Amino acid sequence: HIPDNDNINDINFHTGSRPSPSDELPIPPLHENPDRAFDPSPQDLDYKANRKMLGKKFDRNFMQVVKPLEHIFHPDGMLNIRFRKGRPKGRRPEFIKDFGHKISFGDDIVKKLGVDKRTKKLMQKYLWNYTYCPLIYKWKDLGIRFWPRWIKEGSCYKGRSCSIPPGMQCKTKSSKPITLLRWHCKDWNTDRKCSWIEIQYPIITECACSC
Amino acid sequence: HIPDNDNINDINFHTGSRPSPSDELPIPPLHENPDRAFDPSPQDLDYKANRKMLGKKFDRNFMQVVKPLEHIFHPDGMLNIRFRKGRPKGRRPEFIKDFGHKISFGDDIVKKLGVDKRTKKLMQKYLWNYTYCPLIYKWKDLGIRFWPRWIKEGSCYKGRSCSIPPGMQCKTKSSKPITLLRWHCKDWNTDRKCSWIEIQYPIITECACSC
Amino acid sequence: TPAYRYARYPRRIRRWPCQRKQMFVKFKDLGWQSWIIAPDGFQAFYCEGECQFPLAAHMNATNHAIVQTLVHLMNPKQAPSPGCAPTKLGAQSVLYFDDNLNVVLQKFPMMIVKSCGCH
Amino acid sequence: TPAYRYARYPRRIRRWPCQRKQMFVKFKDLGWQSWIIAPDGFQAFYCEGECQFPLAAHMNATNHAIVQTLVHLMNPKQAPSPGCAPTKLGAQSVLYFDDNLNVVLQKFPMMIVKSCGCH
Repeated sequence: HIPDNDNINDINFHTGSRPSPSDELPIPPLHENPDRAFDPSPQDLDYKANRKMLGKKFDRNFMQVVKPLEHIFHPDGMLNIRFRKGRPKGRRPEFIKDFGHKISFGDDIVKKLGVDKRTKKLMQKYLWNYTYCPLIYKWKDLGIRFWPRWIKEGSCYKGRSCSIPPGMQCKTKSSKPITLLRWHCKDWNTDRKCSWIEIQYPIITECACSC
Repeated sequence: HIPDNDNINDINFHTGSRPSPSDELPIPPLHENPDRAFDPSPQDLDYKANRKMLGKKFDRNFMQVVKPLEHIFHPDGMLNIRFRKGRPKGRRPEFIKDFGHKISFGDDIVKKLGVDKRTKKLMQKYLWNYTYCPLIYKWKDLGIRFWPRWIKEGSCYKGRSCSIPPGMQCKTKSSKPITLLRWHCKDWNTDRKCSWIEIQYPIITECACSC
Repeated sequence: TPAYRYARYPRRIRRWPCQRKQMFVKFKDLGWQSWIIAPDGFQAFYCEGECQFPLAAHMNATNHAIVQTLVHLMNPKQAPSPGCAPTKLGAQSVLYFDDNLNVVLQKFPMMIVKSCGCH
Repeated sequence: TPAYRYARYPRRIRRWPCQRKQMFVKFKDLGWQSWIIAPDGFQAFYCEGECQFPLAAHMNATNHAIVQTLVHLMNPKQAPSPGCAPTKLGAQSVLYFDDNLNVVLQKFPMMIVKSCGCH
C-alpha cells in the first residue's frame, strides 16, 4: 500500500528496512569522523553570515559561539529551580491536589488524614517540594561542525529518590528542539561542496518523578 | 573444580547444564500430566495415615483437606489487614520514620515541613497507611496429587498505586514454605510403586511497595 | 576458509522464514527425572528459520538486525543474516530437588518460547 | 527433507564458539547517505558461532537455551542447537531527515551489539 503523499524519505515508508528512532533522552554524543577535511574552514565560521542564516531561530539562552562564562564558573552545571511562595513555580501536580483523601482497603476499612485544611495544605506543599524534579542546565561544546558550538543542555537532578516510599527517580518528561547549523559534506565526499544545513537538537525542558 | 562435599544433585554443580530457578513469586500453576494412572487411589487418601506422615508440619492455618468454608464465603479472597492505634501492625518502615526532614536542592535551597511534632506524627501515620501493602489470602485447590489439597495462598493487594507520586505497586517482599505431601510415581512409571513425598510450597507472607 | 563459505552460501533452495516450532521436552529423555519430580515434560518450542530482506513486521527485528540484514544483502562476506531467536520467553513451574535435597516448587524463568524474531 | 538435514548436519569441522565479531557499517554502502547526515558509519558488531554442550558461563544462555542444547545433543533431529544472538545492545545517535524532512538528532536504540550469547 503506497500512500498518496508518497514521501520516499518517510521512515514509515521503509518499515522493516530502516532502523527506528526513539524519543528517549538524553541522547549519547554523536560520533564524529575524525578526518579534518570534513571540518569548516575559518571563512565558513563568519559570525555575521551564520547568524543571518539562522535568523530568528538563534536563541541566545540556549546557544553561544564562544565558551560561555557560565561554563567557566559552573562547569558542572546549574540547578534551575524557581520557587514561588515556598513551592515550585508552575502548575500543581494532580497527585498533590488529590493528596489527603480517605484511604480505603476493601469495603469497610477507611483511614483519614485527620488534620485541618491549613495543615493539609502545608503537607501538600512539603510533598510537592519533596517530589519536585528540578532541571540542571550545563553548557556543552558540540565541536566545530556545529554552529553555534556551545549549547545549554538540560538534564534531570539525580540525587535522592523523589518518591515516598523511595524507589522512583527524576527522569525526562518533556523536551523541545533548538535550531543549529551543521557543516555537512554531501555523501561525505570532500570533493563535493560542503555547506551549512539547519538541524534540530533536542533539549530536555522538564523532568518528572517516575519508576 | 569439584567441591569436597560433592553433591551430584547440587544445581550449582551443573551450572550451564541445568536451568536455574528464580525466587520470584507468585509462581504459575504446576502443569499436571492428565493421565489418571498417576493419581492416588482412595486408600492412599487416608486422613489418619497422611496426617501422621506430615506430623508437626501440618499447619491448619494454611492447609485443609476439604473445601474450606472461608472459600465458600469468600471465593475471591480475604484482605489480611491488622491495625493498631490507627496504623498497620508491625514495625514502622524507615522511610516513614525519616519523613519530614529538611529537603535540600544543592547548597542553599532548603524547604522545611513547618509543623509541630504532633502534626508530623499524624502525617507519618497517614503516609504509613497510604503506602501500606496488605496481603490477600485466598484458598486454592492444588488437585488430588497434593495432600492436603487446599492451601491458603497469599497475594499482594493491587488496587491504587501505593506511592507518592503514583507509579509504584504492591509486590511480593517475603515468603515462607509450607510442607505438603505430593503423590509421586518414580520416573513417571506406573509399574513402579508410587508414594507420598514431602515437598515445600512457597506462600507469600509480606508485600511491599516498589517499582 | 571453505567451511566459512560453506555455512554462508547454502544451496539455493526455498527456506522457511524465522518462526516458532514445537519441541516437547521429556525430562526422562534428558536424564533429568532424577532431580525433577514434576512435571514429566513440557512444550518448550524453539525458533528456526531465515531472516532475509525485507524483514516482515512480525519478525520483531531489532534495529541492529535490520542493519545486519541489509549488510548481508549488499555483501554476504561481511556478515551473515541475523539469527532467528526467541523474542519473548515465559516461565515454567517445576517441583524439584534443591541443593539441600528438599523437594521445592519454584518458578523457572525463560523456559518456554512465546515468540520468535530476527536478532 | 534433504535441505533440512543439510542445514542440521554440516561437515564435521572445527567451529568457533558463539562470539561477537566486528562489522563496520558504512551508510554509503547501504544507500543510506541520502537520509542519514551523520555519522557516516559505525561499528555495529554481530554475533556468530556455535552453541554446543556444555555452554560456557559467559554465553549468558537462557534456561530455554540450556534445555535446547541438551535436547539437540540427545536427538539432533528434534531441534537444532540454540542460536548465537545479541544478549545486550547499545544505542547510537544519528542526525537524519525525519518524516517532515527536518534534520533531527535522535537516539536509535539497539544498534550496537555489546555482548553475544546462546538464545
